[in-house]
Amino acid sequence: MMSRFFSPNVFLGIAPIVLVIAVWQGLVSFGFAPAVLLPPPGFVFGRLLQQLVTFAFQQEIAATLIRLFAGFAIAVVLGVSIGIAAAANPAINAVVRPIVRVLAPLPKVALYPALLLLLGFGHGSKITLVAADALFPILLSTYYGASTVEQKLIWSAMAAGTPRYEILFKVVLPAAMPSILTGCRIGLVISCIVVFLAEMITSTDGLGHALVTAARTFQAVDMFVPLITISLLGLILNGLLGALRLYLLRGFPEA
Amino acid sequence: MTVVAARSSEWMRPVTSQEPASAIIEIDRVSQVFQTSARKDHLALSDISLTIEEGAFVSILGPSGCGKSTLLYIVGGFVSPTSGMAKIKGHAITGPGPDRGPVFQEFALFPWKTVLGNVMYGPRQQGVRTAEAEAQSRALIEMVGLKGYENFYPKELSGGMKQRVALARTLAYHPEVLLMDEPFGALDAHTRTRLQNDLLTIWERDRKTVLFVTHSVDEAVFLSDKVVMMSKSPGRIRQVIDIDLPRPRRRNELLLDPRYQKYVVDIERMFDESDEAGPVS
Amino acid sequence: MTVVAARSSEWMRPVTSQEPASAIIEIDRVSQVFQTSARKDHLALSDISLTIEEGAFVSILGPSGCGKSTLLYIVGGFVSPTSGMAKIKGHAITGPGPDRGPVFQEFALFPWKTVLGNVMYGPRQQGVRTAEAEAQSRALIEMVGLKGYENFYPKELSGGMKQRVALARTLAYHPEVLLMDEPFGALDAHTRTRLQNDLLTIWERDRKTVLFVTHSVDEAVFLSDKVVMMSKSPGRIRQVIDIDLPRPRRRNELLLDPRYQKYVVDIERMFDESDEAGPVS
Amino acid sequence: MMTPAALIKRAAPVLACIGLLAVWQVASVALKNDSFPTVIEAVRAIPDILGDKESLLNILASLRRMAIGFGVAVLVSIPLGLLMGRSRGVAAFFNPLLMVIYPVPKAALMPIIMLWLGVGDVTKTLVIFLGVSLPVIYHSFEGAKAVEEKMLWSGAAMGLSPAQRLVRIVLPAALPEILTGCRTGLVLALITMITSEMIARQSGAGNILFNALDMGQYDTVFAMIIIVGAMGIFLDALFERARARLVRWSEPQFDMPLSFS
Amino acid sequence: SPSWGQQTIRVGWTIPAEESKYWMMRRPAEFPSIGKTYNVEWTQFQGTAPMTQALAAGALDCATQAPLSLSNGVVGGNLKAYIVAQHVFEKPGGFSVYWAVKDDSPIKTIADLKGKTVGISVIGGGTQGPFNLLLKQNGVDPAKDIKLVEVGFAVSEDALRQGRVDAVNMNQPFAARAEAKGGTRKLFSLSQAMPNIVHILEACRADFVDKNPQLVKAYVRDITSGMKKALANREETLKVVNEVLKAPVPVLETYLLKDNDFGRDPGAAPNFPAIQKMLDIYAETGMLPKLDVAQFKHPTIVAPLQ
Ligand SMILES: Nc1ncnc2c1ncn2[C@@H]1O[C@H](COP(=O)(O)OP(=O)(O)OP(=O)(O)O)[C@@H](O)[C@H]1O
Ligand SMILES: Nc1ncnc2c1ncn2[C@@H]1O[C@H](COP(=O)(O)OP(=O)(O)OP(=O)(O)O)[C@@H](O)[C@H]1O
Ligand SMILES: [Mg+2]
Ligand SMILES: [Mg+2]
Repeated sequence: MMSRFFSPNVFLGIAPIVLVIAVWQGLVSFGFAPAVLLPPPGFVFGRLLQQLVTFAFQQEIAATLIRLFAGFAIAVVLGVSIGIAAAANPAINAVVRPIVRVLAPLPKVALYPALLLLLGFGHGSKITLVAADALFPILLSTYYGASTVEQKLIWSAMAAGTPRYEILFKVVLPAAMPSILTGCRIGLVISCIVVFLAEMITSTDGLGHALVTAARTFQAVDMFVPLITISLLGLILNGLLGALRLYLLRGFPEA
Repeated sequence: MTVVAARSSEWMRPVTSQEPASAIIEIDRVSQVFQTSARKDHLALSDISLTIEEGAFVSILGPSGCGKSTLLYIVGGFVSPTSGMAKIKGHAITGPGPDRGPVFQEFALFPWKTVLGNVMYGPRQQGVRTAEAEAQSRALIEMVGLKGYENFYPKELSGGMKQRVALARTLAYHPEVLLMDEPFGALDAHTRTRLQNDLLTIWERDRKTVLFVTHSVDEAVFLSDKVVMMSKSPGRIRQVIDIDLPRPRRRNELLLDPRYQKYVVDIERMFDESDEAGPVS
Repeated sequence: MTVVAARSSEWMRPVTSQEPASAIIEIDRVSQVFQTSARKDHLALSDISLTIEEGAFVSILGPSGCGKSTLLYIVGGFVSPTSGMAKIKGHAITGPGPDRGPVFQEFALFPWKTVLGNVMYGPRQQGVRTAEAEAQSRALIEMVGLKGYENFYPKELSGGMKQRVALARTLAYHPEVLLMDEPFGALDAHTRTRLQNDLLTIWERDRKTVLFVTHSVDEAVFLSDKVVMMSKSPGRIRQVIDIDLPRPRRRNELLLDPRYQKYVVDIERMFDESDEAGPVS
Repeated sequence: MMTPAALIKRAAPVLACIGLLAVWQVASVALKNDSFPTVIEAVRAIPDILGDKESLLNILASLRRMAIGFGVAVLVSIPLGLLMGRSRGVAAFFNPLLMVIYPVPKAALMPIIMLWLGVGDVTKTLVIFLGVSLPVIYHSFEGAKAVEEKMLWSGAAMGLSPAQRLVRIVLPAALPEILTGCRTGLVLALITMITSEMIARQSGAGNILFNALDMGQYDTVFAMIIIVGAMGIFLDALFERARARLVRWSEPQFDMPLSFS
Repeated sequence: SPSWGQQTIRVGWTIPAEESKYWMMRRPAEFPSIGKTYNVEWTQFQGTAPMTQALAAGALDCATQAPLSLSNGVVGGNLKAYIVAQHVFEKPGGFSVYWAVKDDSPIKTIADLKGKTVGISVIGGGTQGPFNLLLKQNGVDPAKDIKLVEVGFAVSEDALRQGRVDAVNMNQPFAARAEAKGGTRKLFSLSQAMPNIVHILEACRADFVDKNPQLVKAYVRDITSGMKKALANREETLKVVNEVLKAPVPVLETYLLKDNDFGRDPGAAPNFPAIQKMLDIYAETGMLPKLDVAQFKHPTIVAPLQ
């Protein structure tokens, strides 16, 4: 396990991140960006470590994570179930397809003010916004994954006496899993972006809120701490999703 | 072409059942047209009529591409024919059911399940308790010669091994009718012989009805009560031959039986003749 | 086990080349270990050594799962062996090349190309002009009995038809060495015989080297100069048998040849013995 | 001539849209607040927008940025995704990097981006590019990983170089998956086209929308939403048509036998 | 692109109350030097804070600013800038940003806000200084005693009516609309903290001004004349604002340039003492360190310029 963790591939993955940080440092050092807009990375990471142990900052992270997970979870559940239902049933498909076509490309942020009034300034409105934005990538991937499931797998299960609705869970879902997980990965990244954006627009807590308050008063270091935090969160969550993928798809040729 | 009820299979019924065996599957003037991507109609099966009696072992022989698999799909209820209809036990076939177990030419194993998981799927689905299903499945896996591979995923198996898993998976849930599409095609002669014997044993014990697609004339004659010969595309039934050989059949004995040899030679000759007539197109 | 140069194949070389035939493929103590998903090591091939002479037709026979396909992959350069090494014309095999043309057990057709597109792919890649490649490909498609199916996509073909397309696709670009993995496995007896004859004709005309995996003892003896028998998993070479039958071989004559019959019976007996020894595991 | 089932299928999209509008109408009437106008109010504002030459130019400017952002993203992301899918090294190199970059909201980086790229078209097109490239890269990546190995082996044996294999085997084999990514990308292109104009605005569709939002002109906001939705339907339908043509070979041969109807 | 050419000024603007700039944008023909002495590249922003960042990043040359955002740029962002003109301020008797409650609300005085949820357009924004000051003066600790939520002006009326907040700040044109509907009442206004609050002004980067004094002079001259035109021709101004805001003329008619609107200096002259007073309030409420307004004064380039 440990040896796998320290495989050359991990170093290969760290290299570009180190490179980005080096470029960042270079931009600051050689005066391509004033420190008031782009503080040196050392400062930012130092401040991040400092902040991470404070209760206040942990609360900001917690608030963001709750919204992120709740919104993402809703998107996964809805996206996967609607996607599979639409692939399996022509009647549902005929209804879902045009609705998706209309709703998917809408800029959901524009509905955020309405959501605020409807659901309040707390978690509800932000979770809804996250779910609404993350839903469609997951739904579309699930739909395509499910509608291209090898027919003979379904036939085999039907012949073994699986009731039709169970086939959705026992065959279509696992067979479409590679595609679903790809959709989830995209949905997860979008969730990260949107939860942050929602908190930036209107909020009293969360990482996005921490960023805007810092940005308004030109506290560049404090502005970058939430940014680095969300990007590390993205990295960690994606790592977890990757591990889940490896586990779930262990039987598939590509895993 | 009229299809005669296969008298030859009567030997195996209990002495009491002297009345003509009842038909379990009836295929009535079935045709199948596929639309190709080029938007042309392609006639795969043309006017097929066939009756299969309960407990019969029927093989289908025919040139590659003549529609054997398609015919199996129709009986399985996976595909509905463009015209005509298929019945099981007097009822029209409208969909798949656990009474008909298919072994597909392409295996169609569940890639996310291990060998054991694949084989256990059917029994679990039928409500057999896990421990019992596992025991049964392990026995079947051993029967098909895959002991030790229970925890392998399909992608880690050779072609022949996958085929055997597919066979075990279907046998595991005891369908009344087996629909087997070249189930021994990827096996070496030795394994094939062993599995042929095992299949016959199961069949003789459980009185299953078997519809068996094969390319080996030899295999068809050895196993069947009745051999259905199909002609080249569009698939038509050329001839139905009753195989009147005693049961239980043992390979070594049969090989020396002149009647067996005559069946094989006759059927092979028929194939050759069909070729001389040139491809139908 | 030492492998003797196959004397039997000398008949087919030009009279001038009386010196011992040169080896085109040398497999030297090759082993292959797979890691399974359960993180266990699985020995698929164990210490295989084999020399194949230029222009020879060598068949590999062995029980399902013994590593025949794996051995072909190694010669093809698709996988590199865990230990040992394989050479072609004296050079280590480091990857695939157009000198070795594989026909895979799973066909591996390009699903986005039609039958014609699949067959033309190789020649076009070799720089043959389109018109010429198309003419050649159409001839090959006709040879494998698929005239009329040129514009079908692979998903619209039956199993046997796909297999024939795979065969045609590889033959189309004239590799020096053919690596064929049960290329006739999904074909009916009649088509199979026709294609065997066609393959022999091509082979006799072009002096290709052929490494041919098959499950049919009959087929192996009929086609080969040399039959390599492998034993059950982990795959080892049990025996290499020179087939000393005259060429050109015609099926009808050969079937009556007692030497041919003896080869078949001997090899089948060897298989049975291997089984009695019980599975190696 | 048409069977009832076929008729329903034909009518379903229209019915679904009408249903959607009906739900909206009922909800807006029930909620009765200014920031959620009724359908009728929103629809009434559409002619004002589309009748105004300046607004039309605004929308066209946005569409142009979207087309450029989408086009460049697809051209860059597909090769990158395919390379990542076929080479563990490339994947190991880019994966963490992308996962660090993507979750950062571009709006938050505006001050820095402005520093180098200004506030004009380049910045906005970059934001669209990033939005589109995310699904395209990852669908191409997973699509390329799932390409059956023996197909690549066949290609290699025919003498295809690794680069040729990528273009002539991996690309077509992964095309269905890639196009799924592109479709999601198209959706995100429309969304980012609007949101990229949220903070810094020059002519654009988002400009109209967010100005209306700032001014509390909610009928205009929702009229713009309807317009963007209509663009979505149109582009999506266009794309689906192209997709169907490109990947006809991959479509399932039989209808999925799971209809509950 | 003309953005780096000497003739071009990159200007940031926002909505809703910069009539002289709207005139310059929509009626450039009325300003002879636009397109001749200089060009303008207009970019609209959401609020003044992003424009401060853009100024600090050098992506803009001149922009609309609020005293607080500009000062933040100076303190945190090393920004050096001159205040060259003023757009709107609170004139006595005119409109003053106020906090509203529902008619039937039990909240009668500022002190009643204790324990309540209060909406403010931007937390840490320009109005919060005077707001905090008023709360403190009435014995309410702005940090502990109330729950502050960010509610943009556009949704404040709905948020109040729906009960999402107990009190919320109101600005034009939303205040006029809400008043017309009725059901809300004014609790207190910013004018209670200070009479002539400056809301938005025009600032230019100091290095840009120093390098292109003639250019900026021409620009400020046009802002001055733009303000004149806006005040002189209300009819046309309504049209101009309508084109920019897309708000219907009848709505604008209810308040724009009327008594219930903000004040506008006829020469667009910055009221530096008032700005200093605001900076003092910000310092007092802890939002900024103490600043001297003198640093924003250019000796010659400041409205009104003829
Ligand atoms: N989806 C399809 N579209 C068009 N034609 C099809 C389709 N599926 C099958 N066919 C055609 O139907 C015919 C019969 O196919 P089928 O698979 O039943 O043959 P088969 O007898 O099983 O052949 P084999 O022995 O090679 O497996 C073939 O000619 C094939 O090309
Ligand atoms: N990816 C893999 N992981 C683990 N084991 C594997 C893998 N691929 C093949 N094997 C094992 O290697 C052995 C040899 O497989 P191979 O495909 O070479 O057999 P084969 O001789 O071609 O069999 P068949 O005649 O059935 O095609 C089998 O036991 C199989 O389980
Ligand atoms: Mg078939
Ligand atoms: Mg094999």
